Amino acid sequence: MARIGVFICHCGENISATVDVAKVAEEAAKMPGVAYAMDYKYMCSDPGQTKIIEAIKEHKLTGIVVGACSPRMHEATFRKAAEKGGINPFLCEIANLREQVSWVHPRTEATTRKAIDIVRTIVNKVSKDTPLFPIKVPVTKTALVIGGGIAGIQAALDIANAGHQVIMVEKSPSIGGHMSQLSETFPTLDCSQCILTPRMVEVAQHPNITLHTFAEVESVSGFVGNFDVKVRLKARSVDMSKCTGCGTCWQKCPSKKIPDEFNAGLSYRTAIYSPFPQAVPNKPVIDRANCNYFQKGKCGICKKVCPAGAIDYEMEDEIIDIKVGAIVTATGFDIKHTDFFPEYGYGEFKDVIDGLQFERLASASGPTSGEIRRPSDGKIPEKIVFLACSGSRDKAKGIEYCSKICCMYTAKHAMLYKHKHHEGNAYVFYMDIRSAGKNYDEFVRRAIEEDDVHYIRGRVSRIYEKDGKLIVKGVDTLMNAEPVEIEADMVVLATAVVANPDAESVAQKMHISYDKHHFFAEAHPKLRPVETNTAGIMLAGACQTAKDIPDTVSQASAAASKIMGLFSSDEMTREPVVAVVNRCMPPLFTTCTGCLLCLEVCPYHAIEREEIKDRRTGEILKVAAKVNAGLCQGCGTCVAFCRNKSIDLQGFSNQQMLSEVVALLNKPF
Amino acid sequence: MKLLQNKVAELFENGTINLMIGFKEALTKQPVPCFIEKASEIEQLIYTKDCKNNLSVYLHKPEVKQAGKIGILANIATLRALVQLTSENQFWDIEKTVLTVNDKEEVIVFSDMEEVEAYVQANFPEFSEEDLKLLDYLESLSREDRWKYWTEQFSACIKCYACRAVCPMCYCPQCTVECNQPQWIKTSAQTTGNLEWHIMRAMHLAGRCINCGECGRICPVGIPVHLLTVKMNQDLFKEFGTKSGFALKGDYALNSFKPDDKEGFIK
Amino acid sequence: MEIKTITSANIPVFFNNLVKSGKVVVAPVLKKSGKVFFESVQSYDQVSTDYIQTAFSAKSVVFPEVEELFSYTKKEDGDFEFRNDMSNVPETVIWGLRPCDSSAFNYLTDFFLKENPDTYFKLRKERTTLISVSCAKADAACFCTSVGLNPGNVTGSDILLTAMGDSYYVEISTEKGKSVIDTALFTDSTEKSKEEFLAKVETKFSMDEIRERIQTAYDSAEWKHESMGCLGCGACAFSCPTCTCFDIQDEGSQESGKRLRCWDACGFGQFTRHASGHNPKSNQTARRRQRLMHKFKYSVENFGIVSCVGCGRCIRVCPAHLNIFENILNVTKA
Amino acid sequence: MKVGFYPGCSLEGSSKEYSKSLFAVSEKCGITLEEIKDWSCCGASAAHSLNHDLSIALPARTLALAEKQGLSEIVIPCAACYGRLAASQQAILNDKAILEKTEKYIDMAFTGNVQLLTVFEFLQKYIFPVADQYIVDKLNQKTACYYGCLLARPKDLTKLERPENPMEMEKVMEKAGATPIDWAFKTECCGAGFSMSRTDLVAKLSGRILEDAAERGADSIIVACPMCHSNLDLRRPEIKKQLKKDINIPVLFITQALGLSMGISAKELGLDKHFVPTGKAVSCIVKKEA
Amino acid sequence: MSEFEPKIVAFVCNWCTYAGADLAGTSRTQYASNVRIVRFPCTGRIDFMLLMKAFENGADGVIVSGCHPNDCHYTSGNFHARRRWIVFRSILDLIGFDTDRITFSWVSAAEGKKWANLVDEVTDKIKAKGPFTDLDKLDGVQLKELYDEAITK
Repeated sequence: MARIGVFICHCGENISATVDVAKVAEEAAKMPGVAYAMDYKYMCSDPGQTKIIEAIKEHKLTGIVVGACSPRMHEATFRKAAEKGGINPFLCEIANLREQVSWVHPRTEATTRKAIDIVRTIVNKVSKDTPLFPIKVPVTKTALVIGGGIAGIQAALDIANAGHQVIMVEKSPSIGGHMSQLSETFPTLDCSQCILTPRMVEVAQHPNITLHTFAEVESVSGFVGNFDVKVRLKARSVDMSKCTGCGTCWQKCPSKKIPDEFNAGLSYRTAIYSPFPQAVPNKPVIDRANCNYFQKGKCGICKKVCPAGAIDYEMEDEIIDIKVGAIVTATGFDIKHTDFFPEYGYGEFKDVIDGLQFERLASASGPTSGEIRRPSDGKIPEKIVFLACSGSRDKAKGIEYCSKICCMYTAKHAMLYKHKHHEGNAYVFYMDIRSAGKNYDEFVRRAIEEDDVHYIRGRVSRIYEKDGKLIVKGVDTLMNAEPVEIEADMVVLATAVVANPDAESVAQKMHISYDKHHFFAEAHPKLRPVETNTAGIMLAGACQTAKDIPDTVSQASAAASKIMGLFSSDEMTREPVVAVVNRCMPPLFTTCTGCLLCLEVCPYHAIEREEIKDRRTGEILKVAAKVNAGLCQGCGTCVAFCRNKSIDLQGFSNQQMLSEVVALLNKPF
Repeated sequence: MKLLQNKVAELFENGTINLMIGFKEALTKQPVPCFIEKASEIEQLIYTKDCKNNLSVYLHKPEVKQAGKIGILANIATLRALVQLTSENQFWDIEKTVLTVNDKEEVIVFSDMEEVEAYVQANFPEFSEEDLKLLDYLESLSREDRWKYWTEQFSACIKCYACRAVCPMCYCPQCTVECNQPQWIKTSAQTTGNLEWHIMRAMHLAGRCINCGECGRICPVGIPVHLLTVKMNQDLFKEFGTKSGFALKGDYALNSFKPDDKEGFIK
Repeated sequence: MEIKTITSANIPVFFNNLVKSGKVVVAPVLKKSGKVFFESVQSYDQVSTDYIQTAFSAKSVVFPEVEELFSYTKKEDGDFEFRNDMSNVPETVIWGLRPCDSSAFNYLTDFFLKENPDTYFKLRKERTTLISVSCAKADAACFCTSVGLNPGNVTGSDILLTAMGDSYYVEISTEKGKSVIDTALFTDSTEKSKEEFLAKVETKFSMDEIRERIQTAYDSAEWKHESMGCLGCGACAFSCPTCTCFDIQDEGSQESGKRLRCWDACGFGQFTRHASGHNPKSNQTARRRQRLMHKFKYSVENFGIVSCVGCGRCIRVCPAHLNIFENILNVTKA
Repeated sequence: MKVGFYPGCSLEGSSKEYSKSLFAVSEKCGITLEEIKDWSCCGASAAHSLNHDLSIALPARTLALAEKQGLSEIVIPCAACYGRLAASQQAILNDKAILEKTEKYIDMAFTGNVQLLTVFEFLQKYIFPVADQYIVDKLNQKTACYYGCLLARPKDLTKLERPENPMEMEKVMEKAGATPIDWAFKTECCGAGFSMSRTDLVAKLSGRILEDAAERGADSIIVACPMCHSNLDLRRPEIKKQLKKDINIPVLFITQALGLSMGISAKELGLDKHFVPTGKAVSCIVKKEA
Repeated sequence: MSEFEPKIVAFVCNWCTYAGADLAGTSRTQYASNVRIVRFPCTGRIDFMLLMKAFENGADGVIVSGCHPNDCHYTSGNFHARRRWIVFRSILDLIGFDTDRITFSWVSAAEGKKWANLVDEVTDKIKAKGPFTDLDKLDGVQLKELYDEAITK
């Protein structure tokens, strides 16, 4: 029979003002299973807690009920006190007599009766409590970073510098992400290659980082501390160990007419290529879809000319299995391209380009090595019109959010154009300038005042071509909405930032949720922005939402610090309030019928299918559900769902909840 | 009948089955389940319109499973039960051959569950007229009368659990009724206990019952318990568009949700 | 044994007099669902006469589905007060029993009262008078002749009425029967043969053959095949006039509650489940075998009589339509 | 083949030649057009700016009449009428309450699911398949196809594939042996309703359209909406004054151009009813080689 | 006879409604004392049988309240609960149970006032309805005789 101690707190007089605490303690003493009951002015104070600890020893108590403030306040405090007293902390429960009784009801007999009822409920719950022990989950101290952009690089370096192993997986042949495509970066206009390339090299040379480029995550299973990840190393057709990166192959490669993704389609590349000069690893890869050898079985020149004999057509995709403790998702973003805008010519006008293409024009390693030239005829444009908010903040286009970075890089583009071509005219059609970062607004003011970029507040309704010129029809809402027509040589659309096309499949592989724009969902927008609802999976960079480089880097370091916290101890302890599927002796093994309908109920995919096998013959005797304590967050939806009650939630078990309800209703209110 | 018997005989010969669950005519001239293990007993096999028993319930029994390869003669409700049970990961350990006789008296032997699913979807049965009439009658009653009607019905229940035994969807090794830590449902055959038992049974069958009507038919005391689950299936289709026993990857109404499920009672 | 006759016209009068005498009269009533049930009745016109057998036996009068053994309430001083008033058990007359049912009452009496008498049953049985009516019709499920009974035997009944044309041949076999007879309606009569008025029940098997072969039937391989159809419900046990298994349950809370005796059935999966979880009768075959062996072997050894009276209820009510006498035949085959 | 026909006020009045040419072409290709009996005004832009219920009830009455007449499909050549009928139909089918309310207004029960065809859909479905046998001449001229506003907008009603740069009329013209030009003012505004109140505005807007077409060498402008035709054709003197340029490019309805290619006489197609003489366009026609 | 004081049990989720009730406490909002709260981690954890047990043990009214849709701390607990209550309510309605005695609501951690009003509202409603006696007279009484007339009227 349980020996429960009931401790009623006066809480100064917050409780005793309207509840007859002495009567509550007296009534509690009479309840079945209660061995000792007392009331005291400040239970949560030090003397109060020592009273509990002494009472446990003196009366050999097996359960504690503290009638005081809300469990959300001092449950932890009293559980620690109970633990000091020598009993399992989960045998100590709180009866909420302050927020839900004394503070909200007048001093009447009914209020005291309610207090007694609440205490009786919790006494009954404690009598059905079982000791619970924190769940210890081993942690593999290796982190997986998906995506090699600045977010992935920053996170990987932070974790690696903290002494943990990191595995980085990058889809394209080289790390660097979109940042490597930029010319200069706002607001300091320092060249992005100069600040990024050292970091990329540091990643490549860091002893703790294993870099897999031209590789994709195939599947993710397991749980925090114990993820099993399958990574597909796509066949590069180049043996990395032998290749010296000399470049003979991509100079001699005959098929030269493949649009270069790195230069956003403004130039062409060969079938065997390395994305950009500062690529890390600077080793080429064969684009099998466009390589004559693979498509038509002819050619093979690169193999002949390669001095190091590194070309190997027979290379196959390879799937490797890695065990990691935590994952940083830094899969970056994409932008809408000009064909998304029917009113600006369906992408058919050559001189209407998007922001990334302008970056490549302005970049020294770009197709025009830094000179701003028109893609159509290569002339230097006299007049360029920049359109901010192309697609962003536009419900009709289905993109109602602001892409955050376009105001700044549009100002930068205009500034770069003016620096390279002083007598050129730059116009910017904008709705509102959003330059909220450090030195951001000063940067835009400089573009307007020093480089006299003409900012026109209005939207452009249509662009059409007329004898070589682009007629931009807009309006100037600050000049009583006069229609404005500019004959421009080139138009740059600051198109909307959107999620990567394969973001949804990446999210589904990792069972993390994503919003309707396929940006990954953070656990809590304000309080847990770098974590996801799946324990152990962090977010960094624009895959969570549009973001500039400073925010990305700080979020990447934040994600890294979360993981360092996780890796700080060998084992991870978890609240033991988790669901458990019952197991019993053969031949039944469990009352679970193996219908596995509960697998879909669990928001954390914590319930798995288990095959109970005969140890000798290995034959499957029964299929049943099994809860993975690492993933289960203890919501209990599966417990109320299970038809024959085979699954129960520790801390809120069926027996406890039913005994609470029955105890509550025995006496008149 | 001959066609059916030849087909079963053939299945026995080529060893696809070594136990056939079908119907035979009992002394009292009713079709009753029969279990044929030897070719000699095949000529007992019959199949008529009033072979209503849902034979898929026998596939849960260990004695039947031990037979190894099992043939089962299934009416449309039994086929639906097989589809629903497969969607609930049951019968993974049974090698079964499903036979049915369609309304054109042709004997069909299904090679796999996908074929059964297609056949079920093609001939998906509606609710029986008589059930709908009784349900409309109940709905026309006032709340108090309905309560009086059902409490009287349940007062007659003697907790023989034939409705549970005969239902293919009730295959839990230990039913919640037999759980006494905590004692959810009172075991004594008194009205409140019976009421809770039948409410629990209806909730557990919501979205799973395949409407074979056996429970209502065999209740020794004649309580129309099948009406509870017929109403459930109607509501679930109206509310969430889900049909039980319709697809192998069936979407079971109670373990999925749509963020915009509509209801009018939550303030 | 006294023999009397009563005209058919006087039967309703006799019945209504019984009701007027303050006794609770339980008689078969035809329900709209087509089944006939024993129910307390106020006048003879409610009583149904042309039925073969009631769906459920009348044992619930003497051995109810749910019987309150005693109730307890916690007093102020923490002690418990127990109450058990059997005063409200009424004097009851069961009218319209079939001869097989009435002989079943003999078995019930032996079972409950032979070794340590069950006070509750004893009181209810003393306050019950059994008036049976011989069977004029039978159906394929009846097999009373195979277990040593016949559609007209008197065993167990206080009064047996047999319809003979326009009058009833009355055989009074107990004092209780005599006390209920009001002499005005009955006239003395001589012994007559009832043969031609009784139903013809074909003998399905003879108990003598069964009696020895059943000794070795326990391990017969036929059990598995015979009980393949059994789904483990309680319908046969609950409708059977001679099934006597029960389970004790307490309902209530720490403050007050009652102890109940409820019917149980050996067909249920959890019937023989031990507290440890071990279940000696782990499969349905073993449970079905237990039911048949109890009726045809163990009760013969313990009480000397076969505890199956051949009423056929278990055959009619079984969802899988298992046939008890077919099973016994197949299991005890040579 | 019988197809319902809803003329609307313009095709009875100012653009009579549009309906004449439509009938001529349909007859040629063996399609009979059955006018909806007792049809009423579609409400045009006046109704939906004054009273929402009225703007749905007016066209709904036409839908109800068509249904009663047993027509399953109706061709609605005028873009404004098509817009109003389609919008009313969409509102009715989406919301049962609106259907019931409208049924009360027009006191006629109807379901409202009649198939509405724009002139392009009609040509695509009925004329194109048989056009080759009937096209005997080549228009042999450069045509600038002008869509204006209501043929292309709102996007979800007109169901055009590329609402900003439609190609429906170009396909027809190619079939009729003309060479459509790529120009920038396909869907720019011609001034529409300002024709009476602010004719100067129409002159400016329509002027720019004509100027761009002329500069790109168009021999004729093809339209499919009465409003476009009246502003580009009727207002030509004001346009010439405004542009100070003598632009005499004729403005043909698509059904007229198609009719010409089928050898139907200019008179039958109502080409004599234009303000800008259409002789030039007719003279370019040459026999189609075998 | 003293005015009928209804016994109402509230099944609430810990993250939203329980916190809302605490907020009502911290802002000293006074409300009726007829409601006793039973705390659950999530509305998804509330078993329909607990509602039946509450009424069987003498509750006159039940409140079930948790997080608003999309607010659930466990992302989807309340969605599953909502579907369960739609199904459970329609069974109770078919059987003729007075479903008005069960009040479902969403109360977030910030809606202390809403919790107080909900309690007062439900208390008045149940007080107007009177004690829940539907289950009282059912046990022990042999209602068998009446059951058949109703079956096939």
